[in-house]
Amino acid sequence: MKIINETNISFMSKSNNESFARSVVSAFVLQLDPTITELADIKTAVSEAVTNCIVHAYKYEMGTIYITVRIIEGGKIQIKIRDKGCGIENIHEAMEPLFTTMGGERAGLGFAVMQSFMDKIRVNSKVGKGTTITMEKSIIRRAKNNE
Amino acid sequence: MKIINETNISFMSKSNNESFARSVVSAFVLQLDPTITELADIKTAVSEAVTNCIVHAYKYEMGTIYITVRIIEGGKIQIKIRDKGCGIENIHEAMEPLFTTMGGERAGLGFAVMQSFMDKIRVNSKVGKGTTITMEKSIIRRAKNNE
Amino acid sequence: MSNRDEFINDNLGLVHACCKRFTGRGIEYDDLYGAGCLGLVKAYDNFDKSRGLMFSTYAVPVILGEIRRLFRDGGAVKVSRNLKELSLKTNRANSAFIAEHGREPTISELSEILGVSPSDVSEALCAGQLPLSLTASDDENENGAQLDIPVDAPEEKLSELLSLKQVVGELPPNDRSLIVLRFFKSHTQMETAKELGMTQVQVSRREKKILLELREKLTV
Amino acid sequence: MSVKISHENGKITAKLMGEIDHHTAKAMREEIDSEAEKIKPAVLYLDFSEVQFMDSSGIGLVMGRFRQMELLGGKLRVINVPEHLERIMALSGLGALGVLTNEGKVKK
Ligand SMILES: Nc1ncnc2c1ncn2[C@@H]1O[C@H](COP(=O)(O)OP(=O)(O)OP(=O)(O)O)[C@@H](O)[C@H]1O
Ligand SMILES: Nc1ncnc2c1ncn2[C@@H]1O[C@H](COP(=O)(O)OP(=O)(O)OP(=O)(O)O)[C@@H](O)[C@H]1O
Ligand SMILES: [Mg+2]
Ligand SMILES: [Mg+2]
Repeated sequence: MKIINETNISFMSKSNNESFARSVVSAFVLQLDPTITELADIKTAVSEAVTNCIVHAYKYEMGTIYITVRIIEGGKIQIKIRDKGCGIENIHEAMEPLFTTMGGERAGLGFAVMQSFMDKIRVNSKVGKGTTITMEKSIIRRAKNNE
Repeated sequence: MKIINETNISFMSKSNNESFARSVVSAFVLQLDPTITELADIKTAVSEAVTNCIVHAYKYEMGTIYITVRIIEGGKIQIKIRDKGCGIENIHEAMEPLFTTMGGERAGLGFAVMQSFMDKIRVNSKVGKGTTITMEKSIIRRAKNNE
Repeated sequence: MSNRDEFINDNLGLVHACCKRFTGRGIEYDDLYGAGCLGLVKAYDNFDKSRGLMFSTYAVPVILGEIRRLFRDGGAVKVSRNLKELSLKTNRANSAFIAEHGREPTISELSEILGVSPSDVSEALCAGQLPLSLTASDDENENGAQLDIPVDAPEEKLSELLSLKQVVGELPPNDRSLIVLRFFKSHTQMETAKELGMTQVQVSRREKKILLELREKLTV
Repeated sequence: MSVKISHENGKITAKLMGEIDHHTAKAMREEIDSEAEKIKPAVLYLDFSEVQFMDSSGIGLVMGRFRQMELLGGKLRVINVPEHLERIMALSGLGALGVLTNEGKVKK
């Protein structure tokens, strides 16, 4: 797994940084020359993960969200989104579609969307320590356009 | 000086990350609703500082470039661009317009551009340790448009 | 309505005609129109019939002048506007390309078609995209609201809706099977495709659509 | 493609496209130089009308071509500098070299 390029970003858990997170990840992924659809999939997944940090992990406080984006040899993108918030007690349960601890406000579809929009997702979490979501997606390499 | 929002980014000193750095900073600055001209000024200054890290600080090696962007109360933007590269021996001389240690394709205008396009610039550098450029610019707050 | 109002009203067509020349240049139509109307009012107030000129001959340059001022008055064009316009153009170019080539263009192809850099295309897409995340929708179209004002959720309606059975039950049979297989039985897209007689790509597309629809239903 | 090159009557026009920074300038430079060396034009026009962004790398590019053309015994002309690049061009002092012209000025 050779890393071709990598960036690390951190920002405050303010909701107006959600769109910033999407922009940063897209700007980095651009080097693989994706289509709008591929880009939209990645942005949607990033949005879900970042929103979870803001509304769940740092529900009662302002915290820092960390993102690492890697371009892996062969056209794969790996995105890690990490918080130092409350953590998830039961990961399996949390990942069930429609499961939410915030009924009434949230749909409980965040993880389902991440799973469906990315090729792979891994969740690591420790109560009181925080959560790391690692997602991967391959960008289809097209006949290199004549640049 | 109250910080309203802040982000930290780091990335490898590859030249194709120059446009990434510009995008990241502009995505963050977008929350102040700048004009095209204001944003272009900021992007140009960022481009200069990042290019300097790549071509001078990490001339012979791959290194990491660090950027901090802050939104300060009142509509001021502060941008810090830092490297752990070779450092600058004589800062005064380096900042002279047309001074360059790399004749040929370089104009020696990077610092002049940063000075002219931003409100303020401060350079800290230590030979063998690295360089930090701190730049500031106020975004003019206009009567809130009726959006 | 006074004479003046009426006259101005009757001549709004002139303003539209003038505005058309300036679309797609970074300023939104409403603002062009606003400036144009200002020009029309100025023209009316300063029009001197005795000079034997047609009103429109006199008014058009005045209207155009007001509109041009928008562009001159400082690169005062907001980035956010420009990006929104570019995002519309990008989406149109994307559809046109698909229609012509039968596949989606890459960002670099779009950037060549539109004559802007790939990073501008991506920034525009971010600015124009309706965010799918719930909280994000609050601040996307505003310029960085600092406070996230919670939407006053109609609690009862939502909790009703939230009954899992009901929402999934409302799906058409095929979609229901797809969701059940994929998420309640944890089958892969491949396995699901086999069972439903679809291709994996079809499953993937359908699943995304359903998830987004479910989400919309659940968050009305 | 970041540069479109055409030639006619011993004159080359290189239309630069997109963003000029240290990263993109390299490919532009190589393409222009190889063409100029082949053709040895009397005039090399650098057309900036399609440039959305540039930093001092763009100025370096112009100055480098200026020297190159002196070696090849031709002239360099910078044309169609859009409004949004005027400030950085002015800063460069390129005006003093006499390479900036108003030929075919376009508004962006
Ligand atoms: N970063 C996190 N830190 C702590 N808990 C989390 C985190 N991410 C998810 N969770 C828990 O997992 C549950 C399911 O998350 P998921 O994103 O699927 O749904 P949701 O956020 O509740 O609703 P939706 O994403 O549809 O708005 C959440 O309700 C929350 O309890
Ligand atoms: N981050 C840095 N680390 C080490 N040296 C630097 C750094 N930034 C600038 N310098 C030194 O300062 C000099 C002047 O920098 P400046 O950006 O003004 O010009 P330049 O980079 O040489 O040319 P141009 O920016 O016009 O392409 C450089 O030639 C280099 O010697
Ligand atoms: Mg969620
Ligand atoms: Mg420099």
